[in-house]
Amino acid sequence: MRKFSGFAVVREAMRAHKGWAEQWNTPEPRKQYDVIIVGAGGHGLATAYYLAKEFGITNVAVLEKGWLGGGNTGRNTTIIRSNYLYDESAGIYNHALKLWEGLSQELNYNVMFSQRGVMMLAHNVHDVQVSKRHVHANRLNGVDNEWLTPQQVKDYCPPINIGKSVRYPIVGAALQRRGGVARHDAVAWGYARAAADMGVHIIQNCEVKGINRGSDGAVTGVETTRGTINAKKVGVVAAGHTSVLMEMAGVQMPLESFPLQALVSEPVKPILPCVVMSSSVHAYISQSDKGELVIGAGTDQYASYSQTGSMHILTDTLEAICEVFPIFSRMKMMRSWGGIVDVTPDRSPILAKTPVSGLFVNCGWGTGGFKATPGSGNVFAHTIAKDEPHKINAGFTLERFRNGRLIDEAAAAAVAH
Amino acid sequence: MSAPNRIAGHGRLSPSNAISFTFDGKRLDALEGDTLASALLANGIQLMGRSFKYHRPRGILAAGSEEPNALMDIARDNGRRQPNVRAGVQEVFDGMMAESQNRYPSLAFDVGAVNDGLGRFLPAGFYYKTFMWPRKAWDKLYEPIIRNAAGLGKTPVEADPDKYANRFSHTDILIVGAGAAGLQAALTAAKSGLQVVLADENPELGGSLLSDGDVRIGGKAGGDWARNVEAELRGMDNVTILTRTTAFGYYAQNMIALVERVSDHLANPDSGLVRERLWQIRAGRVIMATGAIERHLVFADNDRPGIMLASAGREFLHKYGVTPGQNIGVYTACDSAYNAAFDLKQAGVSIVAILDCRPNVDSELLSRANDLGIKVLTSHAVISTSGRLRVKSMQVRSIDGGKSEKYEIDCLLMSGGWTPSVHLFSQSRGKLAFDEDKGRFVPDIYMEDCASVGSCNGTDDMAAALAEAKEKTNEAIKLLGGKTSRAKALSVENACSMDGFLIGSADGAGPDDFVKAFVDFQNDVTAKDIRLAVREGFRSIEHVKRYTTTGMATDQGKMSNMHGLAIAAEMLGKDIPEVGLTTFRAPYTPVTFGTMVNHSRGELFDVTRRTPMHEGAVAKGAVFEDVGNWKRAWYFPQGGEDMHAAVNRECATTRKMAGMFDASTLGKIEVVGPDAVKFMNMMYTNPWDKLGVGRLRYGIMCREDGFIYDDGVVARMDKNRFHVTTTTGGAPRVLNMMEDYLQTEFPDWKVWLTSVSEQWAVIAVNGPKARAIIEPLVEGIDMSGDAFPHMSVREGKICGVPTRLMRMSFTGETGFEINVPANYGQAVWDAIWERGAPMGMGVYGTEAMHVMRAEKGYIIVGQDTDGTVTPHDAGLSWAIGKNKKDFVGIGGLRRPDLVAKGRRQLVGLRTRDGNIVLEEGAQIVENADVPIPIPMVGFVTSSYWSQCLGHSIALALVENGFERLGETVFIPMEDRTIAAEIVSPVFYDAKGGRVNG
Amino acid sequence: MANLELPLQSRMFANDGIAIAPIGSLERVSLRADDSAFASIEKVLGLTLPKKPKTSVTKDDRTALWIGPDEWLILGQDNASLMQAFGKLRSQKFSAVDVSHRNCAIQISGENAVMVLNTGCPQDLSLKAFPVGACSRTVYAKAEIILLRTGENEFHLECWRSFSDYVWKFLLDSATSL
Amino acid sequence: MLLIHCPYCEEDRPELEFHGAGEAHMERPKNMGDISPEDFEKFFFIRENRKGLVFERWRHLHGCGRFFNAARHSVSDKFICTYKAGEPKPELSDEQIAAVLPPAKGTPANEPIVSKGDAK
Repeated sequence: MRKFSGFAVVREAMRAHKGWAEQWNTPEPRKQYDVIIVGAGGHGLATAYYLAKEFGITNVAVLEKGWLGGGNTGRNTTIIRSNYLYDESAGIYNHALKLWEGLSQELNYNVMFSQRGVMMLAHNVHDVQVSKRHVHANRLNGVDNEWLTPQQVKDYCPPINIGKSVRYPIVGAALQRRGGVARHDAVAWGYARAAADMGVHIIQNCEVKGINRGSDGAVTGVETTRGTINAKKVGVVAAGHTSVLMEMAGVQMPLESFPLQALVSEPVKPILPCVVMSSSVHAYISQSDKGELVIGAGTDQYASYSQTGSMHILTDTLEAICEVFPIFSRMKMMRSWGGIVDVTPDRSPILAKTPVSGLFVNCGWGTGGFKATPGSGNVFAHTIAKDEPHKINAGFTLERFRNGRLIDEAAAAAVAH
Repeated sequence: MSAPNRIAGHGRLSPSNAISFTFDGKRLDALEGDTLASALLANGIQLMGRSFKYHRPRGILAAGSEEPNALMDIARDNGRRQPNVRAGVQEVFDGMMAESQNRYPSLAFDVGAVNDGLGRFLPAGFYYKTFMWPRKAWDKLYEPIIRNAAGLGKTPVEADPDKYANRFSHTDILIVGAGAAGLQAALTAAKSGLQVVLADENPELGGSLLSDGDVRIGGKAGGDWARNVEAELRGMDNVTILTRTTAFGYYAQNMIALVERVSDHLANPDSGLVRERLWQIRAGRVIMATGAIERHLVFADNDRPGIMLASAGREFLHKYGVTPGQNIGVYTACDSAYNAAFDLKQAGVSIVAILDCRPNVDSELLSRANDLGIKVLTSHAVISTSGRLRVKSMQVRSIDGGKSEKYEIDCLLMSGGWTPSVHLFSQSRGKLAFDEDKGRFVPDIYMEDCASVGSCNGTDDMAAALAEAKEKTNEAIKLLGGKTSRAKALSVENACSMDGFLIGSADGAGPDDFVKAFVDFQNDVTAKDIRLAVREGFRSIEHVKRYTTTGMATDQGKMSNMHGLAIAAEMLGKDIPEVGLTTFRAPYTPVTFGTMVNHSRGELFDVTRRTPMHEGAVAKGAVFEDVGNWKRAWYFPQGGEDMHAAVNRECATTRKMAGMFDASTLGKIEVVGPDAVKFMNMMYTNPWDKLGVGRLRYGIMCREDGFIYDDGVVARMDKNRFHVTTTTGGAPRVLNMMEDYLQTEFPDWKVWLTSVSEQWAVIAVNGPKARAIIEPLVEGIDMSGDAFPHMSVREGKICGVPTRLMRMSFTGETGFEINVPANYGQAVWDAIWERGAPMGMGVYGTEAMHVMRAEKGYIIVGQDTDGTVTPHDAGLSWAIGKNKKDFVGIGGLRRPDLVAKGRRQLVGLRTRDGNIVLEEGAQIVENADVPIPIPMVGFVTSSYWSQCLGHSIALALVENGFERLGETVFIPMEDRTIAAEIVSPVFYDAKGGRVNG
Repeated sequence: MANLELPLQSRMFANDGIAIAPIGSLERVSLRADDSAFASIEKVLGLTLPKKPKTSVTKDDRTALWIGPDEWLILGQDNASLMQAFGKLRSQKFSAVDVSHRNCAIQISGENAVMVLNTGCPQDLSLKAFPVGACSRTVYAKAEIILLRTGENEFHLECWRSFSDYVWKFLLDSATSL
Repeated sequence: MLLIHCPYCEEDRPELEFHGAGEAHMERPKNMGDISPEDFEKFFFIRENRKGLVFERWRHLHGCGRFFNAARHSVSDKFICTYKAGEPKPELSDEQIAAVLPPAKGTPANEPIVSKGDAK
């Protein structure tokens, strides 16, 4: 792989950039791989990358129904943080955050990880109790998260309205300084390029139509729109479509898929220096490198695979944004879109072995999977390679819905991911 | 006239209506009805903006909302400042302030333009390959530079002072677009008797008819016809006409979102006038007559100010009497550009030449050009242009090669043909088909109840468009049961031909390795950027878009999509439909947040619920807290007290004498019917059969998973009637869950639920003197302790009004909760106060209530429980009916992890130093002297200073807490570690005798 | 006897084509009933319960609004006569709960009434879809309301008392932004 | 904003009046008192989450207050029908299903498709 660098760009400039190679291969699928990953989103590509890099398993195919990074990876609002409450969650998200911090260099691809800080607003006594519970738990888990007074909130994020006249005045915030945003597409492309460089096959426009199992019940491979492809290990990393794929192997999932909408404003000069989230008034917002305000809305109330939703979901979100930032009222929504998020009953992911031997699943990230991408791929690769979970994802089992050992971030926190 | 490019006798504006505005601080003249674009052009100004990445000087490209270049900041005053306004859309009003954007220090001299010189080092996606070393420099150096260079306008610095509005509306037929086809559709629909809405984004109806000097409809000049139709439509009751109104979103089941710009064009809008109105129209049938957008041509340096679409040139002339230049070249692949040249020539403007890249051109056009003395060169291309802040010349060469020739120009009109505006159709989830012959996508499969007519449907010929509009409208009328029209379609003469197109790079542009031939103007995406993306393996058009950012600018690809697609397809050696089209998403053009939010801001952002006694609390100086939508009196400071002092006093007064408290926000549900007991047994963990009429019981409700969902005191008013209370926040979800079970699991049970949360105002009077205070006010109830013991309810009167009087306590003192019909709440409250105050009674707020209940170890659901706590965990096993065979939660509670050891259980905590009040949310560890991560065994759920006990108290959820009474645990804070002992959660009056006083 | 204090007391608004005013004290009963109880209920009430969705029946000073298939809101004069009437019933197959003070009512009238309501209510309020006498529980922005059309240009709006301030202000904001 | 036909109000009403309530026909086990963790999981957590034809519950919360069921296609989001709570899953005709299918793959190419076979 040709190394990306400023020098390379300058050198290429002299010959009209004709010398750049394809960033990833576009091979015909082989008949047999050691591991098949279904889904070329960030998590799937990261899994393939770490399988190759950390476990030397390079005979890997990543199968993608559409174009790589085209699902939730390319549709999310790119918030990265790790200040989760439970040890299990803090463990995996902080593992991810540490990987984010060196990811551009590791992949030799600038994923523009911008540690602008993620501020989660509190608007009432209950919010304060919940936030502080997080702050304290995070501190003891080695995760940075600090409590800010309203004035400190204002100092950190000048455009915010901390006035008392609003309906729900801001009474403080939890700030994770190491949190931030990244360029979502670049994450998928960077992992794809680095994985392909180690021999991983990335096969786009290849839809999985069936999961094959042998007489012993174990996985033998998959049926695709491009024929049968065999492998003893198959990892399903298909976000919103997980239920559909797992059904092919006869595994029913505790998942529901909902539309999740987001929008961006027209680009403006830098105004918002950090990420701001509020679970009480239901809004999260950041400003991209291009200058657009990137705003996440909530899920629609019905299950859907349509990648669109109702307009009032956006309206509700913008109401909250203008409540917190009255100066944004004249900003203009430029584009809105939807993704399909798979939600578990306890709002925590499943990263685990399944009842089917050789079949692994990584799903249920709900509205907040992007931030976990490197960590998720990393421990999922471990789970597939070793046929047992890494200690970081040991709690994110399927069995927890049977024995009741949930990791209920939603119930415990009432904080949006 | 001072404006050098205004041509007398042309356009629709009246020269007597002169107004003035400023542009970058300079005062300029305009005519009423001018757009900012036409006014600037009239003044000879071509330079209007800077591009996003290279900061290239840019002028107007299009005359309408698709404009990617001329985006301005428009202001009335500091708060009313709108960035990124398209110059061709903004109507000039007297006194308007326009400012150019994305330049420093000035539009003519912009230091950012250094990027242009470095352009070859900044190809598509260069930032993915660079800025990675040293690692720290990204945050501190590279990213700030990138961010400052990017972005267009600036956010206003003040809160928006303008008003916005919303209207939900229903109509039979909604017609989007009032060009020739839309007007024909509206005429047809209007006569059907059905309700019709006609919306157009422009101030005037007529669409392209207003920019066409030749076309005649029904024997009248196109513009006159449009005016007549408008007059006719406005006279009809069943027709609503919305001008300056853009349909921006097509949502499921024919819900169309539109924004009406009500007052941005007015110099002095009435203070009552809203700025914009959101329309959410549900239509029986939608007719889309959204027209087509002209494309530019992709050639080297095609972006200099003065280079614009041919249709824009024609529009400026016919609408505003403005010529975009004095010495105009025309470069086209489409017939319609000829008409622009002809009209300008006839208006006295010099047309240098028409360069047509096609070898064969309609002979009529050629002969007309010849008649007008316009030179036409077929099979020719513009291969470059010059001029820094305005185009000065163009190099022209035959497509077959040979020497190039230079022409001096001050304006170049271009046309690459027309792209049907299928945005709304595509948003409706309709499928497009590619029309190979004309290089465009047109509607194919419809998913909603709608139709496309006219040029948005690929029907370019105006006569055919009118016929189609009539036919499709008649179909709609028929489906909706209206009266179809049999009138003949109108005749059309002299319509301009839209034949001919070019998508992708223009021929003869030569190798473009080191030139910039722009595909997406605003984002500075050139043809070679798209080629680079394909070369680097980006094969899906979505990838190409995201890597190069083509189509991601504020026009969302209206100009650039087809060119980008064609160039990518060519590179890939694929047909265009195989490469695909990026998805069209709402909004069609950007919409202000204010419009989306409309009324719901300030105090209308959310409901503010106040209790019947709210004003009374205000009068007593209450500080309020937000609990859900409710405002609850938090504490009542007196004479400069802080919260701590006030709460201490409120607690002390209540415990020593008495206190009154507004408990009205509690949820209340009346459960009535012969199966009421059965139902209660199912919904609550407790058994209810033996609860006597007139008795109260504390009930716990779980979800099926066995975790506490809500709690509250339940009164049995009658054999078949329960008065159930819920938590304040839980009221709606409890009722919803009850209804769910009742309607779907037990539909045969004869029991009905009615919310009475707001029927009853609730005044709690607690304290040793509580009974003495209220007794004289009560009628018809024996208030003696024997007749009316703790945890019972009586009906009677208080202060002459009916009451459900409950003897219960959330403080541990003798207590009464007086329920009275809400509209009497304040009066009864006042009466009790009048009697109680002289006896030493005080009033207390939610904070004192919290303290006193914590002293008694009473939980608050949502604070001491969090959705992972079972009744067992909360020490409430006694509230689970041991002999019950079924209740909601019984199965969930049996799950292995819920009965395993190690669960967190609710206990009390006493800090070793009683003066330290723990922080709620603080984490508990067994040993703080270990390195991070420190294993946590629980956390503090509630913590207060207890004035009556003289030390702090806390409740906490701690692993195996019930077995650890007496053990010491630690609470590590940032600056110190606090030791505390695990104790019983009941701190005060452990025997519980005081409630019986 | 303690004084009655109605929410929205002494508020009033009128403008071109729109008047908004609180409606005074009423007796209100939320009625839920089994089919088997209809006859006896109708007898004591002296009116026939509307059985068709979105309709109401008014007789003398009592109005019954269809809310759901087994739910009605009965409005009457503020004299407790409704609850007294229900008190006479032997049937147990119903629930009549006094909600007189739970709700409060606002009258919206004038030629712009529909427009003012349609700022926050997403239902089709044209006379065709929502004729005089029609009623429905629905929403007005973030509040739940019950709407009863009492005339071509006149509506009776009911909401819970703590929502009334919000509804009132939203109505005014709408009435001043037509 | 969807338009939902309430089978009790007998007319189409705006989504803002409704509350989505998850998959339909998940009957509460009769043996809750001694249910196995497996059966509990199946009842409480496992969902079909079908891409295609779905049966789901709605409550006309701000209308008649009734829970009811709907048959909808989860890709096109189009309703086939709604029916009262307690009524069995309706038999759907091929025509009914065909009417709500999203169009087969066309352009834009990146939208999901489901054939009729998948839907059933």
